[in-house]
Amino acid sequence: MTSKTSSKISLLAALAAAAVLFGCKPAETGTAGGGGSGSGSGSGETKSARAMPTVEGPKVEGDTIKLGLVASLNGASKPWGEDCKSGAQLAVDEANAAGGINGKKIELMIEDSNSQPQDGRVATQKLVSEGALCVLGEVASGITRPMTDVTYAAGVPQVAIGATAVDLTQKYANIFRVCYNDDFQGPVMAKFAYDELKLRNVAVMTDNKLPYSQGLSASFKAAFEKLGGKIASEEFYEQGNAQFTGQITNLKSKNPDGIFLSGYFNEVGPIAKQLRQNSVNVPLFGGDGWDSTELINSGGDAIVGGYFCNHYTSTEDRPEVKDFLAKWKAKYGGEPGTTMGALTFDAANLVIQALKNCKELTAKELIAQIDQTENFKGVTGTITLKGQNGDPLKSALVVKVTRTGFDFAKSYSPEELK
Amino acid sequence: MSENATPVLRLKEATIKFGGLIAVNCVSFDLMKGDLFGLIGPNGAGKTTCFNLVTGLYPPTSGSIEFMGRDISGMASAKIAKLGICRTFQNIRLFKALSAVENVMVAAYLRHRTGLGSGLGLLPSAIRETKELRRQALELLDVVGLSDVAEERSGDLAYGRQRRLEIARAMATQPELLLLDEPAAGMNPNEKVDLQQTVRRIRDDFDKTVLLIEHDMRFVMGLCERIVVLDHGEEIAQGPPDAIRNDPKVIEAYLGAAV
Amino acid sequence: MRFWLVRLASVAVVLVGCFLLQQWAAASLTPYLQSLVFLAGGYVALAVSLNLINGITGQFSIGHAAFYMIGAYTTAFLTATFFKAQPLDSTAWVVLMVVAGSVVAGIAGLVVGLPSLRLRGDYLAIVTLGFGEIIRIVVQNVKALGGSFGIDCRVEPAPPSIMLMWLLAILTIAICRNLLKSAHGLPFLAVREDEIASSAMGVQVTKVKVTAFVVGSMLAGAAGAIYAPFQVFITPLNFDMYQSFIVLTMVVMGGTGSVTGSAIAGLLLYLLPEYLRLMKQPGTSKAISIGGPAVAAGLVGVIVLVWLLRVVQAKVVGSKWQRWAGNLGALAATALLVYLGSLALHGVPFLRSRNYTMAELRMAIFALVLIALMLLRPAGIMGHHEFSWDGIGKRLRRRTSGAKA
Amino acid sequence: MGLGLTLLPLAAFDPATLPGQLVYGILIGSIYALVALGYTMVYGILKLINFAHGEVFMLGAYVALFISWALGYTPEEMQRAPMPSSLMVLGLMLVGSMVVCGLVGVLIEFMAYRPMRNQPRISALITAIGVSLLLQYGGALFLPVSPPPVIREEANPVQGSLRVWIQKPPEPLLGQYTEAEREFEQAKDAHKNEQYKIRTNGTTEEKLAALSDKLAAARTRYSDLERQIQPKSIRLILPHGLLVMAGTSLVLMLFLRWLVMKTKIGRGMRAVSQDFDSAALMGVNVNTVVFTTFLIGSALAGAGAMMYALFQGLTISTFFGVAPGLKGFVAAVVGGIGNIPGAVLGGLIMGVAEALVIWSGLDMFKDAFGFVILIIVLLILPKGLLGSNKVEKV
Repeated sequence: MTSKTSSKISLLAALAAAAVLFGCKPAETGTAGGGGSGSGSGSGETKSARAMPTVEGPKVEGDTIKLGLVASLNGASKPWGEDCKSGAQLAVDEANAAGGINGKKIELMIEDSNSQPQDGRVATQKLVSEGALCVLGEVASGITRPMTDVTYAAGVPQVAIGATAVDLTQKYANIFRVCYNDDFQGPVMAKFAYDELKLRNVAVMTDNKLPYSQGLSASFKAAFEKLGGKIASEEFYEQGNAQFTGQITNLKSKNPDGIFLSGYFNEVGPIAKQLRQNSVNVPLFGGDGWDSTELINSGGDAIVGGYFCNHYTSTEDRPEVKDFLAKWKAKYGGEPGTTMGALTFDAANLVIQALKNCKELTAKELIAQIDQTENFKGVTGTITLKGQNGDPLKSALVVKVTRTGFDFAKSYSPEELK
Repeated sequence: MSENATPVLRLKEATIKFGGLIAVNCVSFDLMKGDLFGLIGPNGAGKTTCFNLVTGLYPPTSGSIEFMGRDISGMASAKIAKLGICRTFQNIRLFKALSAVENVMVAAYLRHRTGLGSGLGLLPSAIRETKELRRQALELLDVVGLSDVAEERSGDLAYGRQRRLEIARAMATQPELLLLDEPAAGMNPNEKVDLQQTVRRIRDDFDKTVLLIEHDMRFVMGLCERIVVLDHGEEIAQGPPDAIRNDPKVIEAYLGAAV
Repeated sequence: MRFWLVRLASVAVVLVGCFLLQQWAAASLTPYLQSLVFLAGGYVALAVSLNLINGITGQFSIGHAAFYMIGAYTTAFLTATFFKAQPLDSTAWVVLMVVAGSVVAGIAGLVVGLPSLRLRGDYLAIVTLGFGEIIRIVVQNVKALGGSFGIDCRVEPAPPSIMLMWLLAILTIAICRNLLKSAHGLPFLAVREDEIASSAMGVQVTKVKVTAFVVGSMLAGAAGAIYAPFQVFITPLNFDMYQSFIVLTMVVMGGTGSVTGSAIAGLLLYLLPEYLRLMKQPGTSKAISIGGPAVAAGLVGVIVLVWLLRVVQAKVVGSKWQRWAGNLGALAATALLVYLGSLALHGVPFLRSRNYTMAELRMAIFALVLIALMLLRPAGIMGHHEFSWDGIGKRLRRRTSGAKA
Repeated sequence: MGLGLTLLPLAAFDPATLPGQLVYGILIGSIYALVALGYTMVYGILKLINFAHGEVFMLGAYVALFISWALGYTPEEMQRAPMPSSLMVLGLMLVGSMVVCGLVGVLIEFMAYRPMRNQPRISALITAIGVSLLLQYGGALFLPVSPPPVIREEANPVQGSLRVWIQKPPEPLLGQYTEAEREFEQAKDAHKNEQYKIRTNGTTEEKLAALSDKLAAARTRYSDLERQIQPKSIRLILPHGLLVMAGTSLVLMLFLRWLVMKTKIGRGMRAVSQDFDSAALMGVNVNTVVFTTFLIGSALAGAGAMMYALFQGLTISTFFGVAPGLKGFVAAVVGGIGNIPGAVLGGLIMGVAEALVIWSGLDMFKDAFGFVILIIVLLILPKGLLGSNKVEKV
């Protein structure tokens, strides 16, 4: 036994050594596996390669259509998970009150991902095995990615809510999302910073624990440098950190004329505040992770005047927005804490609309119908999925943070970025 | 020099300091094969520290310790045990959760012939060896009169039995030299008599050399053939029991320096 | 000769059993239940392998997820780099990965085990915990391993992961059991009990400790190697501190040192939160939802119940029936208290407005069960005991003879 | 490089920022020290790693939040009509957090740890993990988490920063800069005062808008000068909040030292930490000592949490205590767990080390580096820096 293993060990050691050598030599280009999430250029060639599920998915039997939602009802991402739950419930209740789909009621099944990839995957499997015709979720790319393999294997469409990592939708034809991806959001903010804010020397702060933040920072940096700007420095922190003065001192010495904060609002607020304490008064801007009115509470004076890329703002005049906010207020009171409420609402409604268009209620047909979505008037903008390989064609708003909320600053349509 | 003349254990001016405190200061004595040797002294005299030096728990600050003519000062405990010195502890240190027989079997670990692989795979060789070790352990338990509680959890045994078990465990390493640290502590007079016989039997039947620490003068005087007396880390007397009993220095050490 | 026949037969039974489990699961279980079966096996393997370090050898390691992670990432990296060329059949590839993962994890175990020569107890614990965090942060920053986004480690066609994981779980159990059955296990136990006495008995304490670390981490690494292709995609989040704590909890809850205990606790603690997911309103497929007042009252109720049961344990001496009556009384009293309490709490508008589904409650229930079990059975489910047919026989005999008397 | 690590990032080794980093390290270290004290005290007495300590810290932040809300600093109210803060508000939040956390700590000890006192330590540890999970997950059921709340900065009376020049910039520039800064501060105050007037209906939207424009202009001018001055000078910028935080921590630590060294209960604590059973036999009321230990340790965490949440402007969730808890724990071990000065030293070392890691540009490894220090320290001194390396008696 021992001699056998030892020979195996030596063989393996050689193999492992070779692996390390090969894997590391091509410096930045050939990242293995699902690595380069924010590598803006790669998306064009892979887009056509979306694989249709080979499995014949479920179909509706009986009087209920089962719609699954995976959300973080426990753990660190609970704030988003709660909004997802509320948003989806709102859409489903509304559809059912209006008579459902051809007399069939929609049953919303909500599963907990516990803010963990493993639990998210298991939750998806449970939904799929219980006959969910479609799965909504998740908010975080890190949790969404493992879910896509499950839905693909089951032949069930999946509509991701807030997951912006570029390559999520590239592999399978049953994966869609209602948010734009990092390859869109990053350039939007780069363009806004370069053209509108006239920034040329920008510092970046990245939350290294979040795939979202890593991806967004990468795509922003690439786009900003392409426009001719310079990245003064990049500083890192981790979700849950409280103290950013060290990073701030570093980037202050580089004299940036603006700072791109790609993390979630939980950390962005404190960072803004600490930036001001250190007399850094340059414009701050970031991605949709900023979206929560709590940002104004935590950032205070410091964040007022900042800009970020968002899906909608509650002060918009569009009827969809007003309608949504009224319904939300009637059902839950107040406003949704994060954008995820509206995005989930849109995702659910998008699926419901697709269901209405379905000739027969099968997963396969539903995938086709979701893929045909055109000019869907959602709260977070007009969404077109047709011919987009899963990523929505929708415009992005840049909004300005004020004392009382977020004000519209500029809108970017996808064409403007090409 | 003939082999008989090589002492089993030789302390040459062994000294150990802990910070400023000299716990054992220039202690020297020789143990010859088959000796039944006593190490006595008032509390804090450095007796247990001597044991710790010999068994490699602490390296000596200066001086040397030789076992069978080989310098063992500063050697690791396990290695010293392998060479053939084994001990018991003043405050009993049994493997409490293990049964009595398992305690003894642990000590026989030194004599394992099969590799760990055979144990992990539970190969016949390991099973055979385990059986053999168990048989030997039971024999040893019989010597110290514990065969009736062989399967009991050692931590649950009565105090006196725990002390005996420690001796059996030490014996199981098949040592040349056995160090007993207050083996009779906490025993009643009957048990002590039994213990004296057991120790003598160990020396005679199993052909061991024994060095023991004891507080009970009667026990030591009745058992040991030669005695070393320590006080404040220093050796103050050495010799047969009768000489020790009448040594004024020893009397002073025991009665206090109030003279 | 007979020995080898029995041994061959038992190995064959295990192989065939796991093979059948795989076939049955693939044929008649949903992917969800397949996942449960697979992960339950994984947690058994992890818990028992940690038990070797923690329970049997007494080395307080609380960073087991690190070795699991190393095994998984070794596999993921090699798979992502080399498997595209399909060099091997997928089963053979995973088996090869198991070897690779366990070797790398074993080396890591050696690296962590070496400090254990100098450190004891809580100090060792914090070092192992720190090691886990360091590994996670390093992986998060290595682009070749996918950073925080994760890495795709698909092996196609899908390998028989359930079979492999359960084989590993059984192998882990067998290794620990064999160790405890042969004299070779005694030094490990002795080191746990008393290091100084062990070394005085000639046990090479360092060697024993490092062996335990290396073997335990190799097994965890092997589990990781099987886990990665099954998950298809892994991220550093899969292996955070929470995982280490859960596995440690399994070991302690099972009874430190008890192999069967770890295995049972591994199954129990993994499946409990999943079982809570499955709970439905009776007769329907609707999720159970509980009002805020009942949840609050229930929370307090469990704590009260634990205290009452402890009082029964400590104070009520008497026949078995009297004790059971006491336990039932405590249960009834608590039930009443919860009922009345939830009625009373209806007066609190904040609580009245809240409603929780099982999906939201499951982690809180899990934590509560954990505390309750520890308070009621501090030595774990099995204590230091092992399951054995002899033991069962003895208990039954005792019971019958007791009845006679 | 091959692994994609940028080992020499842009910000590396700028001597001008070093003094600032060191001072921040010490200031932040004081909070780690405060948390570490809780771990170390409980460990010293019960030999238990109180994993729930981080969650007590978390509750402290929530208590401060609720107090601020009760005093009227709710987001809605502040948006409608902000009001100024006072040191009294700060004091109320501090005392409130300390009291509630102290009581929670004592309750946890009574319910969960006391029954485990005679049980294996690892079982007690698992119970502590259970309590920690219960507070994290169970707390999320009842406490506000979505969206994660934050204590409004209006409740914070100590705003702004202290500035110490190490190398002054050229005179004309400095003059301009000081002028711009004063204008900015004045504009800020004017704007704020006008906002406060909303409460008393003494202002109009137009007036506020005008002031707001003025403020924006002042801010632009100031930040332009700030950027001009940056490369020509070296200075320390010390946020007042951090100074208050470090100062309060210091006072609390001195109080603790007095308590442990000079009072009867302190003597009891020292005795129990030496030998639990003997102290009990010698007539020390062990339960009182344990009670006091949990009370004080948890109250210190409460104080730390309140200041941490307020001065850093952090959003609060039930996982708020995980990161500082872990840091405090590591600090306690580095200093020698069970040793009170050790915890303080450990906290400071952790703070400074973190600052240095960031300074060297390896901030992505910041959280790992604390553990690296820990491992190095333990390998050299197995009982931590100030831990007693006493030999086990045989």
